[in-house]
Amino acid sequence: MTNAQQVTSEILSIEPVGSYYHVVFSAPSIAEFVEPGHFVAVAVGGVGSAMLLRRAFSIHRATPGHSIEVIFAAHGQGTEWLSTTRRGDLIDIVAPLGTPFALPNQPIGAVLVAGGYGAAPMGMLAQALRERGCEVEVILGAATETKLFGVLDLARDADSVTVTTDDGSSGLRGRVTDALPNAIERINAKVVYACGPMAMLKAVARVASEHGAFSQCAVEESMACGIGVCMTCVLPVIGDDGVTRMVRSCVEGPVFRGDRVRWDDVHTVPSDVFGAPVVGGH
Amino acid sequence: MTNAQQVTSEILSIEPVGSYYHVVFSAPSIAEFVEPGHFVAVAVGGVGSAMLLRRAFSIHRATPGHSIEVIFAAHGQGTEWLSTTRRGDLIDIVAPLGTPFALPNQPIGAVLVAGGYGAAPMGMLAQALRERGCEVEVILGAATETKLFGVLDLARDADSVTVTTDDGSSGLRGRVTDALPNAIERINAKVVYACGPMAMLKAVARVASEHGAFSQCAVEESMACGIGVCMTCVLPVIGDDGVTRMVRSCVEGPVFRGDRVRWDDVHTVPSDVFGAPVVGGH
Amino acid sequence: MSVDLSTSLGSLHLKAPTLTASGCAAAGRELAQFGDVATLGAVVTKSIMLQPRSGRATPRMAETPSGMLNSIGLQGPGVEAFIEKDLSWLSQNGVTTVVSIAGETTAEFAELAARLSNVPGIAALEVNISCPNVESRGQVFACDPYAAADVIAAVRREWTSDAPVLAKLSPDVTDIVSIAHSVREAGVDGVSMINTLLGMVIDVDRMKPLLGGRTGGLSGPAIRPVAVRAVYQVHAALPDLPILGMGGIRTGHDALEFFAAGASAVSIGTVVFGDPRAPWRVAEELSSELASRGYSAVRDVIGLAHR
Amino acid sequence: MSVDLSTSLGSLHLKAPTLTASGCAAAGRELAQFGDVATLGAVVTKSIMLQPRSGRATPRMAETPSGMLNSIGLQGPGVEAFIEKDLSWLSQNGVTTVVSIAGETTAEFAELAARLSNVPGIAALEVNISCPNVESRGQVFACDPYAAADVIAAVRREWTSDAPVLAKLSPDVTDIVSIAHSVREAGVDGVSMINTLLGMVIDVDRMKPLLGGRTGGLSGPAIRPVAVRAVYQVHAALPDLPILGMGGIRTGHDALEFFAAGASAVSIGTVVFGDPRAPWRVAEELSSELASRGYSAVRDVIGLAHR
Ligand SMILES: Cc1cc2nc3c(=O)[nH]c(=O)nc-3n(C[C@H](O)[C@H](O)[C@H](O)COP(=O)(O)OP(=O)(O)OC[C@H]3O[C@@H](n4cnc5c(N)ncnc54)[C@H](O)[C@@H]3O)c2cc1C
Ligand SMILES: Cc1cc2nc3c(=O)[nH]c(=O)nc-3n(C[C@H](O)[C@H](O)[C@H](O)COP(=O)(O)OP(=O)(O)OC[C@H]3O[C@@H](n4cnc5c(N)ncnc54)[C@H](O)[C@@H]3O)c2cc1C
Ligand SMILES: Cc1cc2nc3c(=O)[nH]c(=O)nc-3n(C[C@H](O)[C@H](O)[C@H](O)COP(=O)(O)O)c2cc1C
Ligand SMILES: Cc1cc2nc3c(=O)[nH]c(=O)nc-3n(C[C@H](O)[C@H](O)[C@H](O)COP(=O)(O)O)c2cc1C
Ligand code: FES
Ligand code: FES
Repeated sequence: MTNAQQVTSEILSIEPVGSYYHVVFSAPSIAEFVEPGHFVAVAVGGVGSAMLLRRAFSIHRATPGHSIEVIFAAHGQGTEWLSTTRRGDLIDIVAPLGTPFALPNQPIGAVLVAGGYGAAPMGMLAQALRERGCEVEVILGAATETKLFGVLDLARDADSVTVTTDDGSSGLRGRVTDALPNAIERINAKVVYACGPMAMLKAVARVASEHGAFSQCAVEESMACGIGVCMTCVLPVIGDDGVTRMVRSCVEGPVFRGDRVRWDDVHTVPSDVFGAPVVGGH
Repeated sequence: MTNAQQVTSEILSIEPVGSYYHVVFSAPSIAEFVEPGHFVAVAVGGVGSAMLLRRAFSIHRATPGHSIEVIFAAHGQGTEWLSTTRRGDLIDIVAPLGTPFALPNQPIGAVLVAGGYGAAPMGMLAQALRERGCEVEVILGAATETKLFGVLDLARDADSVTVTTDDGSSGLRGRVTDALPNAIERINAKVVYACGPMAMLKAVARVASEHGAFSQCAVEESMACGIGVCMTCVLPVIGDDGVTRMVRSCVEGPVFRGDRVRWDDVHTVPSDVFGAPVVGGH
Repeated sequence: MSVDLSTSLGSLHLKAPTLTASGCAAAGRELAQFGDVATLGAVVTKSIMLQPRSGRATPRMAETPSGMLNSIGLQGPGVEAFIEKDLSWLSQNGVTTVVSIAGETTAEFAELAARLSNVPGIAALEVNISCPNVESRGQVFACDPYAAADVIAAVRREWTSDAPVLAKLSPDVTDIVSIAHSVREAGVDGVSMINTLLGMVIDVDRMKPLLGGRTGGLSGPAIRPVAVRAVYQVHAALPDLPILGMGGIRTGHDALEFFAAGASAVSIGTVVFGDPRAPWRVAEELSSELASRGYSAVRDVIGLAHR
Repeated sequence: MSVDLSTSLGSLHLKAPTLTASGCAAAGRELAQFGDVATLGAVVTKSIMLQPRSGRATPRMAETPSGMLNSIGLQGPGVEAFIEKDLSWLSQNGVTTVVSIAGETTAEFAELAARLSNVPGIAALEVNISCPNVESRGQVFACDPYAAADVIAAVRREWTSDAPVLAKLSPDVTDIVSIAHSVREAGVDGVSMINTLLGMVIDVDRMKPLLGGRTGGLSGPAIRPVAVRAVYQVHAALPDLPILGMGGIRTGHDALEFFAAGASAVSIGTVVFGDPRAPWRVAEELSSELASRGYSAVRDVIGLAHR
């Protein structure tokens, strides 16, 4: 576990990109420790805020000694507030958090699949994989063109980029998983990395398994603390011992092996989980 | 009662002045209705704020068809937040509120006494009095020089300005009431207008009475609604019928006749007040 | 899509789903500068007592995170002046009026009900039983199922009008369902919930409770989850009992939570202090929230979260 | 001026006035990246049960105005794994540790007390009686003076250590003073208060309670006035009973309110989620608040608002 740091950061820039915002946070002491898949927890609301909890965002880019960057969608109150901040504003951040993507030791083929702002960590990841000699295919999907992120940057960082949109406004009409089997076969990928909505992750994990590839999925569970102390962010994950446990996605995740997450049982407590209620008991 | 309006106002400027901030709010539909002593209630905290209640400020200046201005001290969380707003920000305001200073029908002598930001409404008041042919003396007091407000402007709007500070850093060392008897005598004032801390108002009301002058005091009570619906802002005031009632300072005030306020009983429920608890009862 | 926002509380038809909350809109007159109060579901007036009452010493309020404490102490002009000045204004202006009454003894409540029974222009009576019972060492009526039922039964006996009687419940109890049961047995037509939670702020400069009344009632969005839970519990136990829901409603989205939990109408209280147009705004927002989810009438969502 | 921040809870001396709150700091380890947990008054561990426990379905939290709801459902590894992994880490790192225990029956509480009695490194036991009693149709122990006293008496019988036993009280009661009386009679050395308030949020898109557990516990600054009132009431009634105060403490100023109301030490819970340095920061701020008012020791202000 990398030690997380809590720092007062200056917003170095904040700009809209498509349906999202791109923020650069000063983070000179943090950036060097960031690995692809880490996230940052951002305090929102400023003086006198009613919002107690931080918002989690994948780290998009980290410039050692200088800054970290995120891509976010203005969704509810906290992100709406964040979208009104300006260059020079000071914001409290905690990073790097979580368990990042596991990188292969061999120069294997890897497919990166992302939905919407799930593309945020993929640039760093593609770079890290290519540094290890991996061939990298990227599939980016979104509901519609304005919700695609990172197409141009990833075209530079990866060997090829395929785009899908639900409405066909850009790239192929359809889902990322429609393009996934081909991509896996093309480069004989041994691993699939995915970041996006739960339904997408589930489908990606299944397709990867079917094609004999491992998958590494970055999940997005609602988190109160982001640092492992509250137990709100759990999901059922099968351990090395075959036992399913309710596991914290902020510490043990957000990245999990796709074949270990019990996707169909997310948001439930499976009856065979470690510590499950006994009949007649709790 | 002037009808108050609730409008979304743009901050046209916000600047520090001494220990205070001077804000200009766009208020084209409101400004023409403002009289000296009216106040504005400002929503604070923005998106996702924990602060539900508005902050009340005396209206310093009103430019018909255009704007209203206030002078405020960054004191607690709400005013601190207000001090971080910038030109162009949109803020919800309600104004004009309250019962303004009563103006004389005759061209009599008037002394205006203010403590700290209590000077805010005095410029408008001095102008209104001079338009009616009154002679206007002003006494401005504060703890120290940086907490004085409006000395130069009032020197223009009034016939003479006397300054007192507790520490002698500007003008006479002492209290406004030290200078008050002289000022009353000098112009044979028939009325004293005052705005500032409760202790000052009480002393001013007493000195005015002693010198045969009426006083009009703008009080500052903690207010939840500012519009007369909640009953938090009351103080014991003697009515025309001689009966003391707990009266709302946001509607019946903030300006009261100094000889009608039971200054020593503020923050209590005097036993002879209308509806007072009966012994053995509530 | 136009959404039908009309609803009812027992026999009382309401043209709009949002009411004011007792003590948060005086007797409606001051709000008239911000909107037409006759278009609201109803104005619920500040709880009125038999006699004029000065209320508590100031400070009477403290702002708290997403809420506030108040200790007004039921300041008011007494029922006679109320009828003469406030009720007559409300009637003249065509305002649907729910009159809230408060007393310190069961007999006082009964006397108020008797006095108001034949007064025209009262659409419903809200019995604020969250006041201290002087005959029971100051225990709040609403905190004791027997005392609560006694008051309601006494009011019921004196109340000869057809307008429904609502009991206003306090959340400061171990089991709000048992209180609801109890007042229902005693004959209420519905319940209003929730009143404020007992709270305190200490002034650490004076090292004393800040409020003149020492403790005060906590209201505002801070308490909304408690209010929604209370409404949900009572609706689950007594699905036929009409509920006027309140506690921290700020937006149409919040109001929708209350309807889904089982409220038939909602009151907007504390939020009015920060936004005098809130009772109208919340109704408009509720309409959009419903429309965007494909509902055509607010009545269709009452209690929907219980399926 | 240097301020003496040491205090005590009964026989337990605390070098610092701020503790973590049960369930808001796991077993301390994760907070170690943000500060030295050995310098805190104590780490209060997540309530532990006899057996491993999976907790409730997600979503387990909802942010609410100035607060949050949680329905974790006491997920934990069970007491054996807790002793082996968590307590040992805490001991090795010199952390003052208050162990919180929870059970579904009086017997479970007793068994936990017996099991932990001879385990070294436990500075105090906090008995979380705000859990549903399966033998009493799920009524929360802390909501019934008899059930609460039974648990405490049972724990007391098994607890052979000198370390003090605290009962953690729920605010969801008509009269918290009577519960405090009752657990005091049963032999506690102090009380921790308050636990969360029962609340609910409705997901109006799915038209269902949002949380997997339907209801949840409301915590955070939203509930602070209720907590301060509870501490004040219990200290007024039982001035000698040590109180560990909590509920929405965010700043040193807030903490000072609790001390003035009668707390001997305070726990920081929900606010840690937004600010992992809060337990240390609040202690520093408390020191300045005291110094600026001319106090030289936090002990000097305990209960000062009662004069
Ligand atoms: C590990 C991780 C990485 C993420 N990366 C990104 C990213 O790169 N870009 C981006 O735009 N979003 C990302 N999200 C989602 C982002 O955290 C939520 O959109 C955001 O918290 C919503 O806050 P809000 O104030 O807009 O919504 P509100 O509805 O006001 O939030 C209320 C509470 O719910 C939580 N919450 C609401 N939606 C989500 C959600 N989808 N996931 C987790 N918590 C939620 C909030 O954190 C907050 O505590 C990520 C989430 C996680 C857990
Ligand atoms: C009629 C009137 C006119 C005023 N004119 C001015 C002015 O021209 N310039 C100026 O700087 N201040 C003025 N004040 C005082 C100003 O309203 C308070 O300083 C301000 O409300 C404090 O808010 P806060 O967020 O800084 O403090 P907080 O302590 O965070 O406020 C908490 C709550 O208490 C209320 N409150 C706190 N202090 C006061 C106070 N002194 N008076 C009334 N309510 C208070 C706040 O409104 C808020 O509801 C006036 C007050 C009144 C009633
Ligand atoms: C200043 C104030 C005064 C109140 N006075 C009364 C009252 O007289 N009678 C009553 O039944 N409730 C009274 N209440 C409670 C409200 O009607 C309402 O039940 C409570 O505040 C919760 O709703 P809210 O959060 O929307 O304010 C008062 C509340 C406030 C804030
Ligand atoms: C996520 C979460 C989990 C909690 N778990 C426990 C617990 O296991 N045992 C317990 O006694 N209290 C538990 N609490 C209650 C807190 O210890 C504390 O009493 C309450 O949250 C009020 O304090 P706060 O507002 O500072 O959080 C929990 C609170 C939260 C928010
Ligand atoms: S968010 Fe708190 S443990 Fe994961
Ligand atoms: S502030 Fe509400 S009545 Fe005056």
